[in-house]
Amino acid sequence: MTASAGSGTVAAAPSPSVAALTARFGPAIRRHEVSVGDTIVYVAPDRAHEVLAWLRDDPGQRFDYLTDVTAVEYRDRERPLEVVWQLRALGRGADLRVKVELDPGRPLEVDSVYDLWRGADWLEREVYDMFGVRFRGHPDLRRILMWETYREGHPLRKDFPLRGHFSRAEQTRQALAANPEAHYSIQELSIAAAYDELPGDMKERLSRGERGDVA
Amino acid sequence: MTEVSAVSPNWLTTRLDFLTNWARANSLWPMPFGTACCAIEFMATAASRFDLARFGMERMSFSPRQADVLICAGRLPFKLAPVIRKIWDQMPQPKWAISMGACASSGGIFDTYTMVQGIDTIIPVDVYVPGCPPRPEGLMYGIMLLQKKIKGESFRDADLRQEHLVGPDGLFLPAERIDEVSEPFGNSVQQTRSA
Amino acid sequence: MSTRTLEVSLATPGLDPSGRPVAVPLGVPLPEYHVPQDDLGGEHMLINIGPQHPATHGVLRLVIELDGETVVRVVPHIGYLHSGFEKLGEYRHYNQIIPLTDRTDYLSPMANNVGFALAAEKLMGIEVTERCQVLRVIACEISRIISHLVWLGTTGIDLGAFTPFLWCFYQRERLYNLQEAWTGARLTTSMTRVGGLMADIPDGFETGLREFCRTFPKTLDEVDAMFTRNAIWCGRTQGVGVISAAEAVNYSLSGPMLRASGVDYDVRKDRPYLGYQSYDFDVPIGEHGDIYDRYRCRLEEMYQSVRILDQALDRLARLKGAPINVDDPRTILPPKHRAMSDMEAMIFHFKQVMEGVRAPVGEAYLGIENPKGELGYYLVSDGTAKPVRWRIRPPSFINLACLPKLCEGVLLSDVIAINASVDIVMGEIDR
Amino acid sequence: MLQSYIPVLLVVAFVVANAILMLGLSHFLSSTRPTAVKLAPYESGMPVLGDARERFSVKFYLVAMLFIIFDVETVFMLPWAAAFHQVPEFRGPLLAEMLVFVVILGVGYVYIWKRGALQWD
Repeated sequence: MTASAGSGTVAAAPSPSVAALTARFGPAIRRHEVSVGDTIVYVAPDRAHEVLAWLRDDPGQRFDYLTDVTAVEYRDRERPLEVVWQLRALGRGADLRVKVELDPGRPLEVDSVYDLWRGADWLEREVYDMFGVRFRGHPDLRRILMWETYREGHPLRKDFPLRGHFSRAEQTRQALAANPEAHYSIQELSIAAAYDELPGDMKERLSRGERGDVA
Repeated sequence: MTEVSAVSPNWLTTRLDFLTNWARANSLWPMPFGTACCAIEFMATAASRFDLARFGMERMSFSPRQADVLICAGRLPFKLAPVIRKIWDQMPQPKWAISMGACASSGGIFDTYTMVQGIDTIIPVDVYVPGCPPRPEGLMYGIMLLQKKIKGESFRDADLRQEHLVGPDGLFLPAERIDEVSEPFGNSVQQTRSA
Repeated sequence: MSTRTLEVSLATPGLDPSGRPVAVPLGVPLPEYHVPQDDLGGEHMLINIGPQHPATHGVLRLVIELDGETVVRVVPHIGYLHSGFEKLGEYRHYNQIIPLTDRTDYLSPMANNVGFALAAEKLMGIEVTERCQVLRVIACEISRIISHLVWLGTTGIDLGAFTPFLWCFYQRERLYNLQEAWTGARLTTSMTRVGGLMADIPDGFETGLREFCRTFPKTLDEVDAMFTRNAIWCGRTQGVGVISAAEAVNYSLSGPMLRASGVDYDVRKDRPYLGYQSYDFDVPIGEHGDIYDRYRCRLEEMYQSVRILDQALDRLARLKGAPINVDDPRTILPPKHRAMSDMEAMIFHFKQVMEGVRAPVGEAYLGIENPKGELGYYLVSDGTAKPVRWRIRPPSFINLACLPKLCEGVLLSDVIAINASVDIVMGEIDR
Repeated sequence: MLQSYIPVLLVVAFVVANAILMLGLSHFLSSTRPTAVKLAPYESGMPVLGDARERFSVKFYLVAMLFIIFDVETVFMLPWAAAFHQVPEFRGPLLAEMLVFVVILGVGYVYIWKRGALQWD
């Protein structure tokens, strides 16, 4: 029972940036579409960083505001997982959504845009925490919403059940037993430490390098 | 020195019970463990219109050392479970716990991978206040229930003021009890089909 | 004194050969000017302004590296209220997600409901009636005043002024009465539906709101008189936690945080929704980007919200009795008398309750001007009644990300003031 | 002669009884249950790293000492000011005496000012 008035891709004109992009990058721009008035550009994963840097610095585009970084995984398996950058040009008041399709075969990796926009720091850490997409070049990629030694995997993936893999008792035990370094990053451990004040058991766990698999 | 509770009930101990219970009930210093929406409703309860000062509770103690009652106002994710467990252990006896709101009492609408399905699987709870969020009057009714409970306590029952720590298996309740309590119930059972 | 290097990436547990954890970089490079002198300097101290703390406005945890009294670095830890909203959204119909939205930013619930309804209507291409638009504008502005009042009260307490907390919360109770009369709940309103509203406003609502708009500015003037030229307030807030306009844009800040640094960007003006372009109000813009300007912006926004409410109430009087829901039974539940009388409306009523509203294949992003900043909803649909992806663009999450930058080299007490000025709400940050 | 001391003794007796009663009752009635977690330091619910006795910069100690010196100076002024009114005939010498006291401490103040002890960072 589809809502009568709506029809998915309204045939609105794509934004002028699409023409400029295809002129500038040609094959790197896979395809573009317009959904409900928003222009979406699909870009090749390995050249995504280059396209985004151009979109930000080119005087004609000036997409200086990164609204959002997120990822989308579809219910049917053959559609790949997509990483989405929502850009906005404050001066021109134009929006653009750049998407990258990560092929499921290779490990999910894409270049980080932390050097272009500082705001992407936590957004990318959340996408890593929720989807498992690693961002090359991100200075401090670790889990942000779950605790660092969370072993159940990446919650927003479609194969991750709503209530989690383990039983509630196991989840409670893991939460209560999370040893102290699960709450501190390596950075803070090195500060507190002068390394001798750390409690004994944590020190030998750290020296065995067994910090709990961060995967 | 024998514990007072070992003494058989006579006129002296009942008067003593009455005195200490009256003092404890009317000067409960809350430890507002406010996490989510219920914390805002808890602030509204403490503010000028639904005044908590009438119960002698306006002195919020944010450190567990002077707290009497831990009010868990809001949902409790697993990442916060060790925090509430440590704060509860660090509160001196006599101490009580109020679980304010549906999310604290039973996980509420969040039957998800990250939510503790009721804080009674982590700490012992004295009074559950239903509601999402409970109206300030609802919370005050819970507090009055707790006061009635405190007034009924006595020195004689020795196991009242015992510390129930996390067991050797790392759980506060036995594992099957936690699973049984955290089972989805009612409408939540059908609502987990993704498409 | 371990030195900080920038090359080591953290993917593997960073241990150098002697078994000591190698200090790895953080988002914020260590400020050069702070060279610890070895003669008088003591060790750096690590303290936790942890999840359970009165000054963190919820369960935020700040790990602070202190050198005596000055802060070397602040590391915020969040996730202590992560409730899996976005995962839960993928198992719910569109109208069932609306109760979830008002539990994310529980300080301005009605604004969240309106934002999600607009995003879903953009996805489905639905245009709501004019009276519904005016009512939604009223809902957004009431939420803005409520959220700013809570912020003003708690920031006052953080900096030591308790009375404004009681003034603000008293005014907020008056707004809560109106909100409860309209939606039935003080906090968890869930008032909008895809294509309209849950209920029209009750009878005494307009007079109550007019009365509020008439008397509320007097309380604001008292708070203004108490804070704006107060030596302690100015001393604690001016020049503290400064962020320049270019950095604010680069950190993707939004809302009063962005406008306090002088960037003239307000979603109501630049991407008007709900007919905001036809309302006459102006947007306060700061210059220095410090805590004082954020306070002035939010205070001025409350005056402007009252202006908008007055104009909206005038329009409401003109639209007496107009319908609030779009009259398409496939999208929104038909009114009770029609559902009971004719067969088709009953079938639609049944199908909607059982299967929910089916959205066309596609995706839509729409941002609204929430009190905290630009709250965006990104909905991806594959034609079924449950979204494939429901992404919330959280303004407080992104505003908080620049806290380490704001707190370099300030005193410990300023960290509390800066954290209060960012106006965070943990339900939206941790989702 | 003893009569005039009765009120003082009564007060002392009341104070001692009160203290014993309160401390005794609370000790006798309280249910102390010390556990390892309860005795651990409280750090907003987080596991504690390192201990609180860090090496601090010496300037904190310096400021504390200076404060004590000038605080004691004002403490000495209080009995002087009280006695000042009761013996009007000695006003002259009393003022001169306090002047000497203040000048001596003034010299000390100027010395630490020039030495830069008041410079914070």
